[in-house]
Amino acid sequence: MTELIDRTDAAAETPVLEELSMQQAINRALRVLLAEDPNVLVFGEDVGALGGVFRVTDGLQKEFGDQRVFDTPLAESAIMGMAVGLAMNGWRPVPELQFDGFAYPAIDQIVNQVARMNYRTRGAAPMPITLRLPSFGGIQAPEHHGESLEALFAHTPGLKVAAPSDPADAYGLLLQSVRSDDPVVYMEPKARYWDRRPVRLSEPTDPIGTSRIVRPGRHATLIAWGAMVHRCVQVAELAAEDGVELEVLDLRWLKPIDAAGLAASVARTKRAVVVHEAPLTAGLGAEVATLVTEQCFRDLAAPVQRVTGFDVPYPAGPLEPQYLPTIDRILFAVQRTLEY
Amino acid sequence: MTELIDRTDAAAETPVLEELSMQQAINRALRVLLAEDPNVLVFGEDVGALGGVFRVTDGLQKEFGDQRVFDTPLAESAIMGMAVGLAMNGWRPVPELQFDGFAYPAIDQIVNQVARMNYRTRGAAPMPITLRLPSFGGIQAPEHHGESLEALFAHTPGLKVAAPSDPADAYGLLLQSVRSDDPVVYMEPKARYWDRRPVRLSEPTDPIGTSRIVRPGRHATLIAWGAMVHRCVQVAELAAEDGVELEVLDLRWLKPIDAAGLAASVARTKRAVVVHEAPLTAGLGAEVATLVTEQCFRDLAAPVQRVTGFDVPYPAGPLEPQYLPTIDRILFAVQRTLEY
Amino acid sequence: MSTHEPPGRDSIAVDHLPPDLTRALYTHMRTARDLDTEAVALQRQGVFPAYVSVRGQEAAQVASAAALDPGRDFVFPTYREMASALAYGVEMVGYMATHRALWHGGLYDVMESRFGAINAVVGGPVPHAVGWAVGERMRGGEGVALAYFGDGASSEGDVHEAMNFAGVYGAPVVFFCQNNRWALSVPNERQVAGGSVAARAQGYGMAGVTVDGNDAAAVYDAVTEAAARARRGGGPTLIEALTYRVEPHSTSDDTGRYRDETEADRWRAHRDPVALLRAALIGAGHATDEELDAIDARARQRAEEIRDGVSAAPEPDGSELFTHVFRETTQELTRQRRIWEEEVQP
Amino acid sequence: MSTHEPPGRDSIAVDHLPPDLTRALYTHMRTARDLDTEAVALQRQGVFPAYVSVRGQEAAQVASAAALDPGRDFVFPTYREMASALAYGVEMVGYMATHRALWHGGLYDVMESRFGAINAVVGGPVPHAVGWAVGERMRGGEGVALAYFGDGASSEGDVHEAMNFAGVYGAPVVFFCQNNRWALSVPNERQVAGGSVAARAQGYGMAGVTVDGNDAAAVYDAVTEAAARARRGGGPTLIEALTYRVEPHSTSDDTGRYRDETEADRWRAHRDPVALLRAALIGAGHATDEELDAIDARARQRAEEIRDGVSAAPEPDGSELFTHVFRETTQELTRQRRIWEEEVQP
Ligand SMILES: Cc1ncc(C[n+]2csc(CCOP(=O)(O)OP(=O)(O)O)c2C)c(N)n1
Ligand SMILES: Cc1ncc(C[n+]2csc(CCOP(=O)(O)OP(=O)(O)O)c2C)c(N)n1
Ligand SMILES: [Mg+2]
Ligand SMILES: [Mg+2]
Repeated sequence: MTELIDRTDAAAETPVLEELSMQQAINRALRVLLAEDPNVLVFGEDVGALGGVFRVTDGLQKEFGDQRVFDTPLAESAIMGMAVGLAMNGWRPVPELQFDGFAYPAIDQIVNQVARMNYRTRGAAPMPITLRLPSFGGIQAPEHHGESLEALFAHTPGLKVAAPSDPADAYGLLLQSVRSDDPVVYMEPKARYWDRRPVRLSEPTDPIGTSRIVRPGRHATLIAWGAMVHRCVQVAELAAEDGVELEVLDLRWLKPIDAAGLAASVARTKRAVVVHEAPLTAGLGAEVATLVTEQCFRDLAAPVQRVTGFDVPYPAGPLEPQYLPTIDRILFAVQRTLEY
Repeated sequence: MTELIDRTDAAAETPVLEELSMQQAINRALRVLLAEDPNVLVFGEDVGALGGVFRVTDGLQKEFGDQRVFDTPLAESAIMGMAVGLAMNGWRPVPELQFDGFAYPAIDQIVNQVARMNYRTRGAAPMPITLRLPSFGGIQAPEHHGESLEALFAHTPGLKVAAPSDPADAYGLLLQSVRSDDPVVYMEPKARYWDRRPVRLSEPTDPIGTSRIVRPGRHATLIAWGAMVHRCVQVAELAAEDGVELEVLDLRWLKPIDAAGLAASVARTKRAVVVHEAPLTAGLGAEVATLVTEQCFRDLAAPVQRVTGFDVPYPAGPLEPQYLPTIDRILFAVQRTLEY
Repeated sequence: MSTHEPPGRDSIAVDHLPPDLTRALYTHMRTARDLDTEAVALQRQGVFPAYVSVRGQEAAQVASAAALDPGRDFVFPTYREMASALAYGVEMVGYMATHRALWHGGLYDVMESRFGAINAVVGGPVPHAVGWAVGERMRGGEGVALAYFGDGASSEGDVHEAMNFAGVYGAPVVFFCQNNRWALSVPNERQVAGGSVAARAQGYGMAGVTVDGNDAAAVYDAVTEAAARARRGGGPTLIEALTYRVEPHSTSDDTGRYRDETEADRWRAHRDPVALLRAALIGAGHATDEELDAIDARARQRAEEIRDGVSAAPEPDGSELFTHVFRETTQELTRQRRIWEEEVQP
Repeated sequence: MSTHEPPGRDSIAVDHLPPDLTRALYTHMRTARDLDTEAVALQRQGVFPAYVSVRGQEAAQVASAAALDPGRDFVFPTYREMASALAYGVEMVGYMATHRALWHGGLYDVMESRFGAINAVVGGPVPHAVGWAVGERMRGGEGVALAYFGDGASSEGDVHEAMNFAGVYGAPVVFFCQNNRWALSVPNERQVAGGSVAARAQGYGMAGVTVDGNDAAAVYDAVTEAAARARRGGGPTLIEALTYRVEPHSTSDDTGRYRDETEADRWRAHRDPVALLRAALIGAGHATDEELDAIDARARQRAEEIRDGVSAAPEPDGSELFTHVFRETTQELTRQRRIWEEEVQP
């Protein structure tokens, strides 16, 4: 399938510096994908004329027609089930589920069908499906609009999971995800959709599963993904004022996890804090902490610290900032690890 | 609700030693519960006349009538959704979902409704629901009949999660789960259903969230739940022949996890191996390893070892024994931790 | 074959109903309309982060709720049943608190109100109604459960499973679909295969009824009949109330992207349920213009009181994050609460 | 109002169909019957850990599959479509391998067979058929998707969502329900509200057809018509084939716990689809007793060959645990595979 695709044009252009939000960068990636591969289909609730509730699919239906970009009825399980059937008929589906919390009705199709079909058919029926899922919290939204499902997806054999933290990465990771012949859950940090910054949109070069050092440092490594990367950078800037140099590692790929990248950083810094929005217990932070500990046991000066959402249902407006990892909580954890 | 219940009879009897399988012990617990509390309802697919595909509900419909014990149509989401409504009308639902892998269609109701309703209503609408879920693998069953969903449930705020490993505990934990006013996912290890042993069925005494040392030892702690407890005991017996004394800790409650119990054991043994059937990445083993490491960092002589299912979909018959943690793999891990 | 041509009738009749009742319906609808207007304003002022309007659906909501008995029935709402809540007697400051994002689900007492928590999962609460109803019959009660849902929700698997359960168990449920023609940006034609939600009823062996959702009397009659049937053991009914979402889906929505407003304008101009009922009351001699003006004034006052109440309501304390997770909390949660106290508490 | 009174007719007619076709149907049904018998025996011998019999459903399965075009259509089966697989031309040793638990989903090539992987999630594959069909029309193909499901499966949300999608998109799908009256231990009366799966079709604006599932000719006609309609753009059809599960749900089941066998006995004695078809072939002059005996002998031989093939099939190598998880494997999986090689490999 991929052989037919001509990417020379996109790749040849030297990317220019542009001021773009993540939401625009994702939109641009979708445009590239729809243009380069006639098998790519974008569908979901309200992704057509409306352009999605976050306008991520804005203008795509107009540009590519209502066969390539179309609305579905309001039924998440069927959206993912339809993706399976489309993939079996040679398409490359890029479904959207409108919000993280509404992925739950589709979990059966995702776990029992999408993630397993290649295995079940011993490679006969690959599932080149990318599920776009507006994810995580921080926008004071209604219930079920602020959930973090990465631990569930990462625990599911057969799925890959990406979570970009800035516009340029959002662009590159989406190109990789959709071009991959494996199913990918692509988690978009809603809280960063409107973050505009000067970026060069370019073809991805790092292989799937590579993390990224967003800010180098030597006293401890802060490990995060999605919107928490930005928060960790803020923490690092504050800590730097006190002479503490924190390295910020953006995991980006939550499956496969860049174990080597984690080890390389923490082997240098000897200390690590992992930060995520999801509740603590059985969150992906436990996996990250364990991977770090398994690999850097002798180097570690302190146990990996976890700063996460609390083990409570995602709360409404005024309580949201008290639920999400705050700058203070991350700083306390840094202090604990430094003083251990 | 609980005030009305008379448990003196059950509690007063001195338990006698009987030879019982886990499947019978669970059946007995359900009988006690149905008898002691007129609000307890048992329902699910084929739990009535058939007595469940594992005969766990055998004879209950005959004894308590088809209002208290009843079949449902084949729809997992509605089974859990119905449980919510029944709870709001004062009942104490004990639904069964027929197999672990068929809990996925009900995940939305479990996560977004059952687990949250008490929170959403600020305590007005408690959910004293116990979901009985035949779980885990080891019986060479068809696809979706060997899954381990504990990480997902443990990660869900508002749920408690139990997984007994033998008939006596199965009895006690089920009494506790159903009498609790919080929702509990009670995971029954299918591979141990037919394990008969002499037991005394008695009222539970340890509070919810207490682990249990199944076999004391001093060189390392093996941590497991469900059917893997039995396997760890076998490993400990083998290791003892070589003079290695392994402690086997049955976690039993996968949420809340007995962090203090884990710490107490590993503080003594200095070494830990966690064993589970679920795939490695983001499995509950990561949480257990992290809890141990957080609490015993200075004591630990080696990183906590994980012996788990591989990151692959649960396989069919002949590959199952190669997927599940084998005695050999656990022994290798013990060796690694001893020689670290 | 759309069921949605605006019925065209620009008048309704209430003559067969008691004047007390029709005036009460009018009072609730008028109050809901005013409260809705206040809520939109609060959103513009930044007091509410977002709001979902019920404008144009007041008849469907108020008349359906008023046909129930809040002493023994139980209502399972979605996120758009403000007017139902009002008519059913829910404490409205607590209800509106959800729109100020003070607490998902609202701050009213769900069990005392017999009006379930506000539920944002489309289709999700429908099986709850069936469970409640099955449980009600088992205990020999005479209550009826009413489940609200939208035309979009009718596509969800949960709604089908719930209807099938209700049919199999003969449960006393009223499935009340407000077909406001839109599910966010998607119209009925691309949402409801076959074009009629009510037509699905037959496939479950239950009564299916299509009713003009902007005709308060017609809605009241349909729900009264369905509830009576359920109460006497006749099983579930599916009612589809045809109405129109004249406002955007929520204050975050932009209808300009996906629909022409002429249809909405027609509904506003000719099918406004409050105006229709007002005219019918006068026509039937149930009230004079002056009496209705007095009702309007009281409605406005009540709406303003609720508005002021919700604006002034205290924010929940952060400790409430931890209070309601379990009935019996855990050591781990207590530990986390301590972290919150030490590291977060404002 | 049960749709399930055994139709009573103890004969069927095939006169209107070409003799080649009816003999082919008979051949497949006879082979499936023998293979089924062999499979039950293999389970008793411990070669298969378990088996789900298709006995009594051969007409429903064979005739529906035979009405399709394996060159362009695509079938989405459940776990009980052995006879369909056979009739559709699936490589049967690979198919039966699933019952020896060699590989979930079977060892035949799903894409080459145009017969989806064996799927154990009740209702789960039905939306796949809709997706395939939507995709087929988008690329201008003329293929039709057929989704098999049971009476029990009709209760699942996925089946509803799939039918609604198919209706909205006008997708070329045949929803083929084998109503064998039982979903494990639960009979239709406590499963299918309203009593008829086919009656649900109307609610989606699609054609609904009830057919005698033990009449191969009637099933063939119904599916032929539905597939033709779908192919010419007429959209989906829901067919309910009334049949009976004369055997236990699976070899692990014990029907004595939940049903009286007299009804099953009646179906066995008077409604056996193979016997009915045999008599009809002779009645229509499509074959003589001797010809049919010859077919029977060949069927038996083929069944035995498949039996021997599956009994002798090699077990998959343990490394296959890791081979098909991803198209592009990961370092972590490679590491785990190394652990398997070092610590597990037999
Ligand atoms: C399960 C689920 N999926 C998606 C959403 C996002 N969403 C909220 S409202 C809505 C449209 C609902 O339409 P309808 O059921 O007709 O109700 P209405 O808004 O018209 O009252 C959508 C898609 C949701 N809340 N829940
Ligand atoms: C989602 C799901 N829930 C439960 C099961 C367990 N189960 C397997 S077959 C079966 C009964 C299915 O009945 P029906 O759909 O009528 O098909 P039949 O077995 O009669 O062919 C059940 C409950 C399953 N496989 N999948
Ligand atoms: Mg609507
Ligand atoms: Mg059946």
